[in-house]
Amino acid sequence: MSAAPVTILDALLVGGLLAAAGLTLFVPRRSTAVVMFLVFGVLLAIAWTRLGAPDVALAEAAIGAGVTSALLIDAVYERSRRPERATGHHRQVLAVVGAVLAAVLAVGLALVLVDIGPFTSPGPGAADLVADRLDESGVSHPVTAVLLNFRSYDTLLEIAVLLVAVLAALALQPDATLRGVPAPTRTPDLLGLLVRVLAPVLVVVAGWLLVAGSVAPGGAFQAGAVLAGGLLLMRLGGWPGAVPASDLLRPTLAVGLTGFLTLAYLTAALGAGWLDLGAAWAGEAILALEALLTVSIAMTLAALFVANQDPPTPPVGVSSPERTR
Amino acid sequence: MNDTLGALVLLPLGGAVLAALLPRHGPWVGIVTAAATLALALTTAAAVYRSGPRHLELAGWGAPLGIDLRADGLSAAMLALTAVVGVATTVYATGSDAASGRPLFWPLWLALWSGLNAVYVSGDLFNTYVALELVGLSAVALVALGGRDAYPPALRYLFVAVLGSLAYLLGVALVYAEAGTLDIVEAGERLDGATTAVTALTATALAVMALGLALKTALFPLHAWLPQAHAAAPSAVSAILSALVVKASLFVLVRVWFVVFGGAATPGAAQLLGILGTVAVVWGAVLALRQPRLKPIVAYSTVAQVGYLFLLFPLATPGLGEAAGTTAAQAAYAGWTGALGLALAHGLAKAAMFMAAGTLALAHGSDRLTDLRGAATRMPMSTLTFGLAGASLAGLPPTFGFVGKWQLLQASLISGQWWWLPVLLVGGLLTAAYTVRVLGATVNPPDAELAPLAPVPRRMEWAALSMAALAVMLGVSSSGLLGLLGVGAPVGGGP
Amino acid sequence: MILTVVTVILAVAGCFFFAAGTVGLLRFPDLHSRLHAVTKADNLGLGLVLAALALQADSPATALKLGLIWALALLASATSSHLLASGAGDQGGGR
Amino acid sequence: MTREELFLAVGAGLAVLGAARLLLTRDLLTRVLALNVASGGVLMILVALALRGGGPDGPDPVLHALVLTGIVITVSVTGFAIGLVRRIEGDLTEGGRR
Repeated sequence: MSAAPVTILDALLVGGLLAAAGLTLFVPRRSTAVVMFLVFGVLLAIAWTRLGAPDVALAEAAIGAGVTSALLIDAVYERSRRPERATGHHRQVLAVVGAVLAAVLAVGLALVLVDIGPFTSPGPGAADLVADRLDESGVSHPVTAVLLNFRSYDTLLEIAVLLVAVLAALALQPDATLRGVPAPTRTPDLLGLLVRVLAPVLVVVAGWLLVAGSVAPGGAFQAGAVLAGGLLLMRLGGWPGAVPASDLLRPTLAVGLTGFLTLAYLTAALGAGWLDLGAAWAGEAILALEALLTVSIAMTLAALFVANQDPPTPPVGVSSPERTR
Repeated sequence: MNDTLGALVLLPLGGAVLAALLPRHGPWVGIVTAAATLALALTTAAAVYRSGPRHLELAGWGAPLGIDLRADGLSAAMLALTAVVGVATTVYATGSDAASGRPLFWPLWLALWSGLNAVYVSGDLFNTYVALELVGLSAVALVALGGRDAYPPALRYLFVAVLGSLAYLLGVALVYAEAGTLDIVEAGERLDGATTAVTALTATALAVMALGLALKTALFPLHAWLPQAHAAAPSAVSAILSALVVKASLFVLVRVWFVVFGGAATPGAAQLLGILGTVAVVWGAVLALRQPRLKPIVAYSTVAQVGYLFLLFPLATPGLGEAAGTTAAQAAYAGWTGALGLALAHGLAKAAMFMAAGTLALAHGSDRLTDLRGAATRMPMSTLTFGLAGASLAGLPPTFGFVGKWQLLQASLISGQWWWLPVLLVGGLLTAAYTVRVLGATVNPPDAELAPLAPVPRRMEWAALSMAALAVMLGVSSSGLLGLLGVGAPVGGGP
Repeated sequence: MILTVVTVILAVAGCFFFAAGTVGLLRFPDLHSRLHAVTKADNLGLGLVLAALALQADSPATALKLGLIWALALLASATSSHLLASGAGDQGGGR
Repeated sequence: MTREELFLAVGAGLAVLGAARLLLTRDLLTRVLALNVASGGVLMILVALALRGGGPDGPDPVLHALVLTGIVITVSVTGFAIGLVRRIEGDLTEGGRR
């Protein structure tokens, strides 16, 4: 790997990232902060492509910048109140000390990191092994092979984390379903048109990302995030059933983890060992599993968004005018 | 046989999915899953005790390409503790909605159990990160089941848990950069073999990991989040959090410290952890003495008791790499079994205490000490439970807590680190003090009018008492458990 | 050679429209005229930049994808500015 | 300075910046944002390390897979955290407590 020199684009990117992060964290207006965070997410996605990580860039654009920003924007525009900040000498001193300490830590950490030479591991590194045994994994894209075959157990637990997150968000609803969240009432015609055009496009894009994951950047997470966007658009555009409120909700949320666990139980029961995919059928198994995961991930991200919206009762008055201090 | 390691994680996870899909049958799914997981955990512990550490290569690849699961004596003991306390809290939680907090308790608790087991059997640094996140997120969600007043402490807990995990993840990246593997044992061997001196990278990795994990374990001065979160949660959840969840990050810290960074862990850093633990012992106990309500008392007691567990680092670190039979190795072995035995004892006793606190609060409608008058005669079982658990925490003979402290005492004397002796004594006295204060508040003053009690299902009191009884009885026959802790231990040159 | 020149001209023109749209966003007094400036100028700017890129594309498929991106962006910006404008109308004016 | 070194250093800066802001602010939404910035910084370190540790076939795919997992975990946490923030602040505006 030849060391790539820093270009002007890198320098601009880094400057933009730091500026966006600083504005995100320090502007007084919440809406500005959230928009700056959106910019930060987009710049991060560009940074990942500069660092040769197209999978990560796709995921960041769809999940990190897309879904997270949607959650944040929805949180800001209904209520723009900021609890009063305790000001005073004590707090200012704390801020200054904190800033100095943070600067020292950051510089120290950066120095240590920059000092790392090329990896000189004493044994075969995991990355070398991935390249050596990729053809046994059933897919030809190394990141997908790591995620769904070599280290599939990590991904299984990660899907469990997603399920726990959405259950936790549902637990904040009075009856642990989405029934309490009012569906959007008024649908402007133009939005309906957009949804009719865009929803099929998003489904196609998601499907393409899913299938492409076997050979190229993409996969269940990216596809799921795109599909989640489609589901939310449909909900806003006059199809509230796109995100089911109760009966179908939990089965859809859980279908990915259920499929993953079933695969694990089957492999163990048939004597191969937990999650041991035979080279002959690994490719098909991974694709089928990813399809289920895509459905669950999409519904999970969409349900997180809906669950965070306020229940109708108790009514919250007209949101107070934005306060900047 | 080794397949039980996978089942220990994936079985409760299946239970969690089932409980999420069948909200009305949560208690049954919970009980069946708990019984099966207990059987798996005890089988695994017996196998480890009889024939040494277990090892399983997941997906047939083997580390460092795939992920390996491992269980040594410490893992087995933690799995067993989790299962025993897990069954008791499961039974307890079926008793009352107020103690468990609504139906979503079941999927979240089973997912948490799965995550705890995943931490204990994981042989991989990054997999441990994912498992810790599963534990952290489900624990926070369980706290939030406590209702609106629990939301602010839950959110604070979430921030702390995730910040700690991020620091840990940064450390994992640094270790990977140095060793080229994520496998815990292999990384340890490579770091040990590759470096003659401790590099800045290794030191930084150890520092950020220790910081993150100490934050998640609520080591003084990073403890402020814990009492609020543990006190605000429903009682069954508090028991789970205090008895089990704080142990998970401590377990990871022990693994990282002794196995991955065996060569880099300096005595100075170990002493620092011991000193912070000492401050925690005193500070937590003093604050516990000042709380007007029962659950915060028990929660601050956790801060104090966690402090003891950190004595492991100064007492066992000097014995790393010493041959069996040397004084240093003996001291380290005593410190290892003592501190980790104390962790087990604390798990049992603290589960009992929180469950007893829950039944008392449920019956009296409040957990203010001033409202608990008369409990000693009207709810003798719960009061007895609290007293027995307090005795074990204080380290009175013949409890299991006493055995742990005795081992720590031995380790301090053999290794010449006499300065830990007063900590052990003062901490015990302070623990006894706040236990007696609670018991004193339950005595019935003559001719006082007492409000009627709300009914409490008997099985809740039995579940609590069984944990307290276990914490006492294990002290009488502790050699097997201490021997289990020594199986495959990194210090002492083997059992 | 000619291709390169055309590409550069298109790209520079695209950037000009983006810049004009941004200035409009910052300088115009109310929501409606701001929206007008941004959507008009940016849709055109994006179209020009994408056209420049399409000229440099390796294959017709890539050029087609770029065209698709433009179509989607037009649709999205038309809808979102419509929503913004009607939302602002409900509340009686800009922000 | 190479590109990896630049991004390693910036990743460290973002991680510390986010962590420090998380600890020092009281505004709950800012804390959520800070958590995401810190997470972005740590993940940037991982991606830059992947470039540095890569072989002839490109950057290290193992680290990329880890980063993908990290992104998904971060969005899970963020989703739940925003839910909690909104409930807490809803209580504050509604009941006027505190």
